[in-house]
Amino acid sequence: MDNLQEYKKAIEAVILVSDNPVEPTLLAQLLEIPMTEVEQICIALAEEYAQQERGFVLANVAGGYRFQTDPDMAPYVERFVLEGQGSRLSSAALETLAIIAYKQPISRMQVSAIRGVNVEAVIRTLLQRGYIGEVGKDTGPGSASLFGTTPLFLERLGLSALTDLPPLADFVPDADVVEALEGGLRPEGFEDRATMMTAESKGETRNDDYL
Amino acid sequence: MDNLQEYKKAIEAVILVSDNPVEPTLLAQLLEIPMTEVEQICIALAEEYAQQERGFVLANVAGGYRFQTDPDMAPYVERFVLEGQGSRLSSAALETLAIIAYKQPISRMQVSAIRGVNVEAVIRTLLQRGYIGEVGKDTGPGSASLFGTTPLFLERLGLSALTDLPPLADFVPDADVVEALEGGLRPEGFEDRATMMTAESKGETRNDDYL
Amino acid sequence: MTYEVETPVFSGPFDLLLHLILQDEVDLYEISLGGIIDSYIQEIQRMEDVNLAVATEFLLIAATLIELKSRRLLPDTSDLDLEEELALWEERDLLLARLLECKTFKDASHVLKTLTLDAALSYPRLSGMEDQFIGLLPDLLEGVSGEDLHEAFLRATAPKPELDLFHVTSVKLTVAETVEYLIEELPQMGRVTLRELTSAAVDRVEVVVYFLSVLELYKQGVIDLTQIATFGTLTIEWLGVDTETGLLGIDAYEG
Repeated sequence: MDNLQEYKKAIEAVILVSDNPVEPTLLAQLLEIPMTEVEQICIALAEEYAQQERGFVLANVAGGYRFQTDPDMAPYVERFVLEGQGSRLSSAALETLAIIAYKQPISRMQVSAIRGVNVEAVIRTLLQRGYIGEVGKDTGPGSASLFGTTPLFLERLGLSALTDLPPLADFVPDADVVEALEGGLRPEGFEDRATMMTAESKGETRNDDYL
Repeated sequence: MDNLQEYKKAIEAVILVSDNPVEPTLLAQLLEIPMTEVEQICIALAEEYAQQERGFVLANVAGGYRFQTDPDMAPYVERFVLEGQGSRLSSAALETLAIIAYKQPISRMQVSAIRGVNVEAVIRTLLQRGYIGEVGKDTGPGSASLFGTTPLFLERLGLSALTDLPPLADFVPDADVVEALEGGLRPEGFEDRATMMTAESKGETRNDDYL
Repeated sequence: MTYEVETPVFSGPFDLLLHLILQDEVDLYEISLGGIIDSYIQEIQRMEDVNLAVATEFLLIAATLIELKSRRLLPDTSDLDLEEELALWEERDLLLARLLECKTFKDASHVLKTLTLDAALSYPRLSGMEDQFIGLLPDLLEGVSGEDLHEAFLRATAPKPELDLFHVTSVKLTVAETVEYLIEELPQMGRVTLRELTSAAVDRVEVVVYFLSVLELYKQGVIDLTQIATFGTLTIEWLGVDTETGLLGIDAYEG
């Protein structure tokens, strides 16, 4: 057996017994090979499984590799496990989580300011579920806790790293939403004047965008 | 994808997630195919893995199938266990241990009901490590084993008695009450929600979380 | 009478305002600030048990909206103090900026949700290692403290947040009301199952409210709960209230 085959086998065996995603650095250390080689092997293995249409996949989540079932097999697997891993998060929890994910490290107050509500309870729940953790203290007065997402968060989202999140810029509202909000908040006394002033251009926009 | 390929995938997926060796009768039931076909598929899979020199094998143990590491890879697995993250108690194991510590004596079923997942493997590990032990039998039908923590557990945590554990808030229903409540909360069309209403979630944390 | 089949649940003042403005997106130039204010105030009124911090935020925004509207009532806007005028526009821009930020994260959260749902279709192998390796493990409890265990317990028993109850919802039924109702009804019913009690419930929030109420009564010791088989029917039996002391301190659950 050549070395590459031995490494492949060893990586498969180690990942199989671990109940957490196995970091490539750890595999590199165990096999005494460079990490880039570990990653090449893992990618090759994942491709083999896909090609051979295995019921399991080698996934890169939360910075490590693990075996997990092919999503297509979920109907079979679900009859087997007591509960899906993810009881769903409420929209309030998801929005809070999104803010923390993109703005970390961030304090409770800062999250509250963005959402416009007290987020105490939501944050406590997210902490309890292990999706976020305290990652530091604010340097300002009061030294408030700063929160960030955890590896479990990445695991639950099936992401390898935070950089895999779609960029926030993708979600900045489109011009028409901005315009709608702007219009909705125009002081009405002014709206008349503004409408008169820009009646023509508005008419055009409407035809294009709102038909 | 033809049927045979689908069956293969499903069998691989189910065996991957199962805590215990999966009996062929169970797989036959799940896939609605004869048991002989299940066994043929499993033999074929085992041969494929051997031929492809995988680091894992499909073993037939205790009347069921499970993935385990290729014996040749034992040195790597041992190194991983000794040096790697394998030496950390997973959060799943810690949660199970915490439930047993606070709710003892408690049956496997009751722990499962609280965690919402099968805890078989974790309990086996905790038993083998001597952190928990069987402390009695349930008086109900089936007389399930009841588990509790051991003196070794206290020693490792540096506690002199269980009462040294940080106390829980006043109202935490017992596991059986919790279970009863959970079960009662399954009106029609509500089944899929029932798991998230796990009993103890009605406990002391509620007051805060529903504000 | 119009009946809202799907009552929107607003998780904050921005959320509500976004909804009110954007639901009419197609009629961009028909949007009436007055209409938004009316709906907004109505929504605040529907929230009976909102906590103070939340209510304050809602009212603050309502005030800004009203100020924007009041401009219309002034006979001649040209008389306005320029400074006041600018202050209002500034306030408005601030509100607009916050709404845009809120909308950004709201949309981002939808993607997180999709990712979560997709990821939940794959199940990891968690059964760990074969027995012969477990024995090799060094002390697993190394560095674990009682506090860690306590935290793990809370994590394991934490309410799953899907119930959506920890933020402002439009639940019509409150736990306190339901407790009162049950205290009146249960003595006549004798033994009743939770399923029977909630047979008329229209949504799961209502079932949950009933559940919380039953739990509250159980906590107060005025009812008994029995269940023959695991996951079987939950039967509630009235035990009676000590009329002298009555019920003490029913927790105020805020919907």
